[in-house]
Amino acid sequence: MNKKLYLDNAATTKVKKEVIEEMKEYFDVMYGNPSSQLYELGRKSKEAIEKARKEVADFINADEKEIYFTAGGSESDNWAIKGVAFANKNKGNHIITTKIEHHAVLHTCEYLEKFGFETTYLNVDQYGMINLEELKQSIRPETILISVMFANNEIGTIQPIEQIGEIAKEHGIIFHTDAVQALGGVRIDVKKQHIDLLSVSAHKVGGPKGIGAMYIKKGVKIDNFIHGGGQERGKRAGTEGVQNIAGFGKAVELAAKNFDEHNDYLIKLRTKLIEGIKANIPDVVLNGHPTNRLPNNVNFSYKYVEGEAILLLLDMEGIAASSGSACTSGSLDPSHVLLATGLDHGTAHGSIRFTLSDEITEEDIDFVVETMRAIISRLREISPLNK
Amino acid sequence: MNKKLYLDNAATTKVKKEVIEEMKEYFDVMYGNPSSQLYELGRKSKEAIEKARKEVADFINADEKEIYFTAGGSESDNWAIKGVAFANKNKGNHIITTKIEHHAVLHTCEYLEKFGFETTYLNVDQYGMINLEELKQSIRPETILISVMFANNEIGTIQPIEQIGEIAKEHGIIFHTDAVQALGGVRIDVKKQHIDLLSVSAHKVGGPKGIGAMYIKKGVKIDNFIHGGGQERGKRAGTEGVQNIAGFGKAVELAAKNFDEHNDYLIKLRTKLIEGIKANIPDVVLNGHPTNRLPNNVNFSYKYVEGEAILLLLDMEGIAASSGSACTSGSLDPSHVLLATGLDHGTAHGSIRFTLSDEITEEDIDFVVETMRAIISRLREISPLNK
Amino acid sequence: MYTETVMDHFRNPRNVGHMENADGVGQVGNVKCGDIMKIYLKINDEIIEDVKFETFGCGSAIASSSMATELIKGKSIDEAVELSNKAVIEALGGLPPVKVHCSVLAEQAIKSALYDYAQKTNKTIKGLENFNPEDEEEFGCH
Amino acid sequence: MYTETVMDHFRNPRNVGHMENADGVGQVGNVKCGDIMKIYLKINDEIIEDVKFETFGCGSAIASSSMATELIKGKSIDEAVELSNKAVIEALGGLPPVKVHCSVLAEQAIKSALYDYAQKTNKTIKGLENFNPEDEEEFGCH
Ligand SMILES: Cc1ncc(COP(=O)(O)O)c(C=O)c1O
Ligand SMILES: Cc1ncc(COP(=O)(O)O)c(C=O)c1O
Repeated sequence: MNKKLYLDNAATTKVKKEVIEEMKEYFDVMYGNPSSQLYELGRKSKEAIEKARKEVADFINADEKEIYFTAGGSESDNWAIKGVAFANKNKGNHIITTKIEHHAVLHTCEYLEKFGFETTYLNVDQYGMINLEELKQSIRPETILISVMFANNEIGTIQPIEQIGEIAKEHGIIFHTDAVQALGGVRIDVKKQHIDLLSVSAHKVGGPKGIGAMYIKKGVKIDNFIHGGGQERGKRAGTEGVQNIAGFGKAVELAAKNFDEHNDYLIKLRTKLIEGIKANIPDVVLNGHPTNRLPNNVNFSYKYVEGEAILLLLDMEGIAASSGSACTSGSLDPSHVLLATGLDHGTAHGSIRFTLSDEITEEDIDFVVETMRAIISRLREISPLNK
Repeated sequence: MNKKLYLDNAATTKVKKEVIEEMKEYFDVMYGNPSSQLYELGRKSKEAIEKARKEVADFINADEKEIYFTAGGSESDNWAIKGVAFANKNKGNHIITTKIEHHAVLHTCEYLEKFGFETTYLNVDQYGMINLEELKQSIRPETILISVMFANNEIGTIQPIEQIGEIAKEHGIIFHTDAVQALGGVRIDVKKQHIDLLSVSAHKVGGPKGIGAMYIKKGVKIDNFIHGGGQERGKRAGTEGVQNIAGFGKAVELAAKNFDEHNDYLIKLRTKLIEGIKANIPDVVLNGHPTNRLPNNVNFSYKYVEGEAILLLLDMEGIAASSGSACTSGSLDPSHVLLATGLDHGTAHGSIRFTLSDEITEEDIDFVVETMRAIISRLREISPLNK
Repeated sequence: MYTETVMDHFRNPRNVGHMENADGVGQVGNVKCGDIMKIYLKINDEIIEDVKFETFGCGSAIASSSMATELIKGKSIDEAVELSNKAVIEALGGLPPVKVHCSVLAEQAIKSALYDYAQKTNKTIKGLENFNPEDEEEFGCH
Repeated sequence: MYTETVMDHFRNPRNVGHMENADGVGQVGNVKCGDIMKIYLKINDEIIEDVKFETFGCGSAIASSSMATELIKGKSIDEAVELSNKAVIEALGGLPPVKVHCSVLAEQAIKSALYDYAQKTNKTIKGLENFNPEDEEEFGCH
């Protein structure tokens, strides 16, 4: 078997060496409960948390006091949406989001229906971009929240966040953005972009799984989501995953340090992979925006073939990727994101997402293109379509 | 400075060596997303989760399918209470709990008031035991949930869980128990004890911080708490903290293996510490039940002195403990648990909890007793009380 | 998630391809659901002399097609008509629950091809009396 | 969480103890809140010749008492009356926000003791005109 190529970095990332190093001592040396400020072990844990909080805050131009650690992107999304809804119900019951959000946003909005909330799901164009005019027209007097993801996890499309923020601000509506995929790949500046709430997750940027954060702009009215102890300044209860938080902080520190270099490299790889596939495989459709996309995201649909079969053959070649096919998720329909961009079901079933990392080389890209060429042509031979 | 003695194992525990060992490879070797079943890295992660699930299930006599991983005890408590409340609102709006629950339960019940729920808080006697008659009399036709903690985190008192379970069952009311402190110290058998929902947390039993679980008996009607992806069989969204879950599983495996030996040893230490303090320090009050208490819990009030001052002096001697004093938490009142047992404020302020572990020796206990004797007598010299 | 037999039949599918002048052709499934199977039969003396398939679908769909064709090749029509999806699953050493429909599709595709043969040759095949190739369209996906 | 000076005054509190025949005694705080400070003054020629304290309370309460007594020892009554909680905090190198009330208690305890002295000796002390030792009872905890 060839070298293993992990090209599913949007699903999760390997934890960076420096991050593991940072986390180590919080298991059995500095294992105190950060709420225990009266002995050294507890104080050390607290320091670790505050150091990480500063890293995260600085990276998105927030104040440290505006960062709250959570169990991950999903908890942050749930907190943002339910917290705002339940705290502002007296003002209105209307939420605006998009058709291409992560399920952590979509299913949360659906759940809120049972509490009397209504959601407008904005359309996207063929590139996955929302329409700002449609957004404006969707705003009602009772709109209390706009939740639009910063960058999409499947097709990588980056939304015009600053303009959305401006529109929300003009109307006095709270603006949440799911930046789980954007973190590390796009410049986030919560002040400039008028963001009120923002969700991130460590495991997408070389940090550990099961830890995330929420930025809550000072003054935003939001209910607590996990009630209990006074952790996180009384806003998010539960003994902090100190080791995970320390790791998250380190991952963000590394992401901030190498931001341009890292992303320039990824864009070079991305361009090479997109061009390579277009040049070598007929009947493909690039999903997402041609340029306004995450540096590490390459998503194509390959007509006449189905995604799971491609993934299995890729796995045999040591390549890990993901697909928008229903077959890979056990659901009935292919990716709601791909369908929202106007792809027909058949084409959507044949989509493959590669998400790159620093560890990938240009030679690896050549290998991926050649492997894909062979796999697609083989599966097309088996396929009854397009004959 | 002397040997460091960590006697705050109810706050959190050191992560066990074997647990760290178990977690290691899930950072940068087996780092796949468990939702990605089409490549090996993802499958390995999934296997790790399912192995841990079995450990947890076996330890409490549940079925694997009834265990759901969460971010910790607080999330589990929030999920249990809000999930049952929101799912059963059509049946009733009344919850019964106790005055000595953890804040993760109490504050959640308080929060639910804004949704029209009402809570009865059961009293406890001087030992921290609830009264089963009072429980029965509190039941109303609209009671949908009884939430009584298995064992208390401050005073260690163990409740008559099986009887409570029977009463709940007779009345067709869902029974939740916060077993965060009980795990590892008391035999839990969800079937025998008629438990419908149970919260646990890894970091109290030698596992990592920021991971917990909920047992949900098959058929119990409960809403999801974190909505989103299909993880945890669609019941708890969010990329799983695989490394933490693997560690949790290992910690539980170790707890199950050494259960009797471990707890017999702790009870021996506990008895020695209780007797030592009673014999050497005048004007003390043992908090909690004399025998029906967690094996590792020793909680005394020392009259005429204040807890934070004791903790600071203990810290100087290398001993980490905790206190029910308001001063240690920044709150206005001393521990709601101690007040509920009938202690006056002054006495409650002077309470210190020692929670033991396997790493403590009998000589350590002698040292703790002698250190406490000296500290208490010194602080009493400074105190204007009892003169 | 797949057995070795499934993976073997997916990796090296038997009887792949198009067949000119087939005696019976059956196609089931649809693009929307992400699974289409097409079966071609060459029948001589009530014996399935040759069989080919083309499949658009996931790994288990391809493996199910491959296994199903192997199971009926050289068999009599009566035997082929009796091929159940359970037999396909068994021969594959099992399929994940969410993939069971692939074996159903394979069974249906063969029945469809046999039905087509019966139609063309004006025969009736025992066991196909109640079979209607249009039916499966109503299944919806999975 | 505490400065070195706080820890030093907590560990080695100055002027601890009871005083027989004190010229002024003041006690503030209550058991419910977890803080009681008692200050004893020996006053000669308007000068605080000696001062003792007894405190029930947390580390910063003990340190504040200790520091406050040090700050007024040997000083004139006029100087002692002017001692503010800010001065105590400053001398301690700072206190955590939730502990600021300890320094307030120390200020109040000294004023109380001076008030007691004024009452006993029928003097009026400049700066204590509006002081009422009963007032602080109304503060509630913290
Ligand atoms: C009884 C009890 N319930 C709940 C919790 C909360 O658990 P966690 O800190 O894991 O959220 C704790 C511990 O802090 C506890 O002792
Ligand atoms: C856009 C987006 N939002 C939310 C999430 C959920 O994050 P987590 O898995 O950390 O809960 C993810 C990743 O799975 C994501 O890609």
